[in-house]
Amino acid sequence: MTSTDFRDPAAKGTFARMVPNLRDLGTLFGLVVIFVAFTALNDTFLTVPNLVNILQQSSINACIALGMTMVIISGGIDLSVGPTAALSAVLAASAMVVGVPAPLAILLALAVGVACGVFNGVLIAYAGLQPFIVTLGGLSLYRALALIYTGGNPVFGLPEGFRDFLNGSLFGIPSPVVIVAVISLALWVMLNRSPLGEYILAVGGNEEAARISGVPVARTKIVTYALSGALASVAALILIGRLGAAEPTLGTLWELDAIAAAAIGGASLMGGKGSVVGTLLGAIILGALRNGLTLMNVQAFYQLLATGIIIIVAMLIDRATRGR
Amino acid sequence: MTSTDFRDPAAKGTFARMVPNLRDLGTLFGLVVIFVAFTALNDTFLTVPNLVNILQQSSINACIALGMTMVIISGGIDLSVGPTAALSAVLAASAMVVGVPAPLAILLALAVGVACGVFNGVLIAYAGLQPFIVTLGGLSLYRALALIYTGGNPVFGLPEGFRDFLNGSLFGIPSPVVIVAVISLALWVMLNRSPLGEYILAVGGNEEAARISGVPVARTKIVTYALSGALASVAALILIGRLGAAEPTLGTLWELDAIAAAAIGGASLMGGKGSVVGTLLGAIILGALRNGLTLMNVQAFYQLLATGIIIIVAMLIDRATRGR
Amino acid sequence: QELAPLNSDTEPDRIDWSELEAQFGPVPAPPEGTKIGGVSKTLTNEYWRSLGEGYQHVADQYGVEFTYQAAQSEGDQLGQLSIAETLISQGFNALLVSPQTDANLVPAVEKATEAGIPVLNVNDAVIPSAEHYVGNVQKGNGVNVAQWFIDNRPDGGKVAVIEGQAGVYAAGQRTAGFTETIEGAGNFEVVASVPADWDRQKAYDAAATILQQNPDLIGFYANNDGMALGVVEAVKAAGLQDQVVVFGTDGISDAYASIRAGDLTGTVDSFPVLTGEVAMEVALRLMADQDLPRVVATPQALITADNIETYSTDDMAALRQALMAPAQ
Amino acid sequence: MPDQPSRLKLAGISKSFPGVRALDNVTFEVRPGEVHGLLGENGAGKSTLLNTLSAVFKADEGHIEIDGRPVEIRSPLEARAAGIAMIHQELQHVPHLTVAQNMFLGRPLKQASGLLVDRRGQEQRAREVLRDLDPTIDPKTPIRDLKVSQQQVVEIARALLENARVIAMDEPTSSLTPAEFDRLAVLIEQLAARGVSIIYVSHKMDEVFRVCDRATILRDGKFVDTVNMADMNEASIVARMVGREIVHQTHTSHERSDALLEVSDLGREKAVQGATFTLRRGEVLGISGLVGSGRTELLRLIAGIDRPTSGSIRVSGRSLPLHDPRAAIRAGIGLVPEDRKGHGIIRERSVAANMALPSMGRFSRYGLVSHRQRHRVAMKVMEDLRLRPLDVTRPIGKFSGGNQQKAIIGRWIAAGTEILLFDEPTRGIDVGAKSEIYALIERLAQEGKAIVVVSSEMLEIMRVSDRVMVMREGRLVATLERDQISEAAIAAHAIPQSQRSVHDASRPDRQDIIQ
Ligand SMILES: Nc1ncnc2c1ncn2[C@@H]1O[C@H](COP(=O)(O)OP(=O)(O)OP(=O)(O)O)[C@@H](O)[C@H]1O
Ligand SMILES: Nc1ncnc2c1ncn2[C@@H]1O[C@H](COP(=O)(O)OP(=O)(O)OP(=O)(O)O)[C@@H](O)[C@H]1O
Ligand SMILES: O[C@@H]1[C@@H](O)[C@@H](O)CO[C@H]1O
Ligand SMILES: [Mg+2]
Ligand SMILES: [Mg+2]
Repeated sequence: MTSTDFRDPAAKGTFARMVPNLRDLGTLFGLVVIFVAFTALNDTFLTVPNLVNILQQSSINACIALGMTMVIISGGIDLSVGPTAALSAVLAASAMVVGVPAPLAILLALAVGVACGVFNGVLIAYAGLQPFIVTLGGLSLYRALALIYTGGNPVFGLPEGFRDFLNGSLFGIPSPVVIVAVISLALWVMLNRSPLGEYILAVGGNEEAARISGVPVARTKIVTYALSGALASVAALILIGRLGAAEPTLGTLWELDAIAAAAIGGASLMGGKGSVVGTLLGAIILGALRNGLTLMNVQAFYQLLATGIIIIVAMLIDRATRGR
Repeated sequence: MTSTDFRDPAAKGTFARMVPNLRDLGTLFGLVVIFVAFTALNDTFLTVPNLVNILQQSSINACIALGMTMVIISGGIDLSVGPTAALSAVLAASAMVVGVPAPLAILLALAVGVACGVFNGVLIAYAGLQPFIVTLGGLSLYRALALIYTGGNPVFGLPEGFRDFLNGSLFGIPSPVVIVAVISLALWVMLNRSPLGEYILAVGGNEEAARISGVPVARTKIVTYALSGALASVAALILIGRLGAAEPTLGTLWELDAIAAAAIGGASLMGGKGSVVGTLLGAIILGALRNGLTLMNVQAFYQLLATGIIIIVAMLIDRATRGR
Repeated sequence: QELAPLNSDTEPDRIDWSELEAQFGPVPAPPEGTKIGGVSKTLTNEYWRSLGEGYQHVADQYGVEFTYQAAQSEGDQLGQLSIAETLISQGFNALLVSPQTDANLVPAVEKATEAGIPVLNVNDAVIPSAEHYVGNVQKGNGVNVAQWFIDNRPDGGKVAVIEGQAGVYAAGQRTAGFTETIEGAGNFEVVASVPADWDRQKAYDAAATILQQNPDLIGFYANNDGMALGVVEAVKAAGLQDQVVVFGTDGISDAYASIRAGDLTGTVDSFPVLTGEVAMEVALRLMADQDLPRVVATPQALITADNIETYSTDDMAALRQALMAPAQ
Repeated sequence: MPDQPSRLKLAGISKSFPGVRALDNVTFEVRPGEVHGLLGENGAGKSTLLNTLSAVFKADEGHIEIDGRPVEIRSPLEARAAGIAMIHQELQHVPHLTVAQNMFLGRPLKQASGLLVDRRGQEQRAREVLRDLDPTIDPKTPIRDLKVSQQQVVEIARALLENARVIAMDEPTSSLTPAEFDRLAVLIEQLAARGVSIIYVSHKMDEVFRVCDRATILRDGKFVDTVNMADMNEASIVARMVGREIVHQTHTSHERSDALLEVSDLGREKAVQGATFTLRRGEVLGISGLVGSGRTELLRLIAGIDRPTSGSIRVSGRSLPLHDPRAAIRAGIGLVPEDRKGHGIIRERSVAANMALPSMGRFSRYGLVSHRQRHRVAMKVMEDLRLRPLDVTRPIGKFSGGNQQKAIIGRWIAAGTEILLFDEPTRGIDVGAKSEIYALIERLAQEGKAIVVVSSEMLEIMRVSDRVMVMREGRLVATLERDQISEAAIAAHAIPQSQRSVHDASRPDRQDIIQ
């Protein structure tokens, strides 16, 4: 039996860890299928500029979805990401417009995002309210604050320097993509290598066991919401950099797209499961889908139809690929 | 100890069952607080016609939320209720417009709702896909079908008889309220007195244990989605009766309102928990909220603000009332 | 060139659609193989489909290849941006966009401008940096309806507004136009002004509640027709159809039908098909390097049972005639 | 000896749950280097006492002293910091995380940077600790991929990681085989020799006599006695636990009649291969074997939970659809699963609801559930099994572990099931209840039911079985008739050739311990 297995278990482990996990391979396969299909159907799809385009278009959703993934893994959900983004966007933009230097305004945006997240997190972790309800409340609350603060008007006139930074590129890769890549890397390390990551996985996997083992359950939850809030702010900054304006209505429906990306990437809404790579692939699948359908000039209603069908089919393929 | 307790346990059980459970009392208290507040602030709020109005306006959400509650208790979620409603609405309405008798059209609507639900349910129960993703796919799919079928146009010209029936009233209580009351009663009996109800609670509580105990897990799940679909159709019928038109876009965001009502009423998105009475109270809380804010003519942005705050505060009160 | 932020309702550099031909001559024929793209808000509202029809009429007339894409719902801001960007990468000669918000399409517009592709902002959110805008005066929608009340209800009374989605430009302007004008008259009171998110069901509920509180209300103004048709049902359900008038905005076919049936009192038609035609013609003119004013104002008119037959026509030439008449 | 200072003292602890006084002014002392048993029937309050020690629950009254000094322990983490490690009765792990991650949960080993988890170091440490318990467990496998017994080994290993001064073990061996217990016993001796105090909770009297120096006995939440094990025998301990006499019976053979269950060539990949046997009415068939030999898997195949890759099953001559739990139940087959928490109970639901689940039809009238009927039946079963507290409406999750187990067995009794498959039926069940369950099995057999008992407790197998089948590496390798059954005979078949010498060497004669 096992006793005859003389391979060095440690070496085997390292190798195993280099291979992306099976679940992510399933998602990757789904993505490949979509790419192959669109490439066959349209000439423009598989060109470098279009691929860059897809990445760029997916970057905002990816950013939100990464934060959402952490929340989902810990067993929660964050419906308030869009309004959180809107609130930090308008506050940071107003600050820049009245002359606050961009780096400071960026910090302000992050602080606002974190504050929204902590507010959600405290109500969930300490008051024991359900995540769905708390962040649904947040969804209204933060949106209202953004609208009231701006009177409903967009904030225009962002400094050029700020916009240039976010619209620039590094070795031909658009800044937003680079930013999201760096964040992904950091989150990957956090989730897979840091104590916090283990705590998040543990809280979502078995809260009771985590508590008994001395995991700071409440603090862990709050951190995931804070992270989600902070990443919503980053997404907001990327967006207002691109748009040149901060609108109090920005971020509508972001939560659904983000949850979809995370779920396609294998996150389970029951908690305990989810991966950074999977979520990124999920976001790209959704981005590629929209891009491909538009390239093929599919009419809006049929785009909706195709989106529905492809999401389900992709999930079926994924399921079949990795077996039961 | 207990061995000296000679009371007839069955009798004791009956008594315990008459008292609404603690969780529902918490929700009720939240409702009372909201009622007291609005009554203090506005004269019209606590008048019989307005209360009837609130019930009437809550009836559609209540209907959807009741189906959602069953799905949630069984450990799932149904994001596709709005589009399911839209699809059955436009199909039934078109049928009536071309002369199909109303009762047949109603059956058609229900059949469509059940079909959508079964489609979701089969993918979840047999293909093993995540409920969130499947019904997110359904959300796009059914909406697309409704839009394509109608070309995006509302269907007008519903027979008067049909509308009169749904807009009528019984002893001064509007038909939709009566319909929802009857459905609630049936569902209460189903959940608390029937084998199916036991199965739903068991599947949501511990799926593996349920399977080993001989619960038909897959069938139970499918039934909850079918129920949710059917109730979406009922809501759709109520709505088109009221509006006199079936729009392919009807039901947008119904899923959020319904989940909110269920969650306010104590359903846990982790499954295994939820109650008919709680969900009804949750729907009325949301309805009363919207009604009260409109009566007070609160400006748009501040309505949003108040909604967010009140949802959270109601949950805090509820939590405090029933203790930890 | 540094353009001042656009306000489509007040921009002085403007021209009425009816004067285009007189001032700039007939529409110049585009070169062979011209491709034009359109990005709409959503196709789930007849208004935007009609606009597309208008685009298509003119495109067909001049042998232009036309592609019309839309986001999946009103409010899908990023989706619309992706669509616009993807379209631009396909090499169109001009782009007609109706943005979800004032800012959500800015990067696409910038990209197009960089590539030398003319971009027209067609209705209703206004991109401040837009070089060209075709559309009606949103505020005018509300003003028109207020004027009706002032003219037809000299005794004044209580009125209510059902608003569109909070924060949307068209909703804000229409409401402001109505409220400012009617309150200026002195004897009217706007007792309620609440949002119903362009949703018929919410409009019904809001109207029902408002009537609870104000059984003596004399009229509603709704920011679009879908909501107005919901309000009509609420008024009927309350049995107040003889006392309460209801106005909508847009002029979709269902609104016309309802006016004919005597349910809806009126709607401010902004003639989406015609608007689409005009916008496409403006695009062709711009491609021929005509130096047009920044804003081309398209028509709108209050439709009631009195004048409905004049405007109710599929014959665009006749409609143009009808609309030109008062303009001159 | 009496003057020896105590390492740990729980003084005057009381704790109530709604409707239950779980602990009533209990005082409990443990000396350094002592192995101290904590004994009592199911529901006596053992777990509750340990849970107040590790701050999972907050005691209503009382305080804790360590080395004579009062300490305040407010969280599980503080308990660990105070040198108290705990092995919980119910497995407490995060399924998707690896063995090593689970062992270090809450107190990860960090790299020099102090920021990241030292995975390698954790795995290294985990492997070191596991070496003495079960070297086949790879610290890098997700814990859900382990068998229940191995999961429990990990739970034990985790408590050994920290250099705790007190280790509280709440039924650490409930799903372990004797061989695994032996290894644990050796470890416990070593720890005690190093001055570590061990609190040992178990219902297995042989284990208690083997490892404990002293024991404290609880009954109905109250302190009964603290005794030196040397002065005691099983009967005197049990008398203090239950406050009444336990009648010890020996095996009685049953009238065997016609074949009820026929299994032929049943298999599932490697786990179970070519299982063929016949079970008669009135017969109790024991299945013995080492951990991982495929016994659980075999029962699951028969019960229709997993899909077989070969074979067929007949009940009363009629062929049974495979992989269909409901068909199996209709045919009269019921499974009492090994993993009570994961596969047995539905926590939030009442005992009555849990019991009625497989037989909803019997409790329904006009399509509706008759609560009255259900309560009456549940109450009868509860009384039958001495389930406590005697409240059918109480959520099953609020019962003590042993009582939950009884309720799960009760589920099939209530359903009138003909063929009962027991997988480790007395896991976590107290001595009194154990003999009740044996008597129950006997009675069921006499009533003409057919029974399969999988157990890792050799004595149990020998006590209840009319016939014993031995499994090894997925195969049924031997069938021993009543007169052939002996521990040596079973072991001879159960242990693979490759492991035989190792095993025998570490194996004391268990019969001696009992007498
Ligand atoms: N979380 C809880 N909520 C309510 N009652 C509880 C809870 N935990 C335990 N009890 C009750 O407290 C009493 C003592 O239970 P405990 O688990 O301490 O018993 P035990 O001695 O460990 O039994 P076993 O040998 O079966 O594990 C029982 O009556 C039980 O029902
Ligand atoms: N969760 C699992 N993951 C992987 N393999 C498993 C799992 N459960 C069982 N197996 C495989 O099936 C075989 C039989 O396991 P099974 O649990 O049936 O054994 P058992 O004799 O009942 O042991 P135990 O006492 O642990 O229950 C094991 O050797 C193992 O290879
Ligand atoms: O939805 C409305 C339409 O009805 C039209 O009026 C234009 O503005 C949109 O936002
Ligand atoms: Mg215990
Ligand atoms: Mg086993």
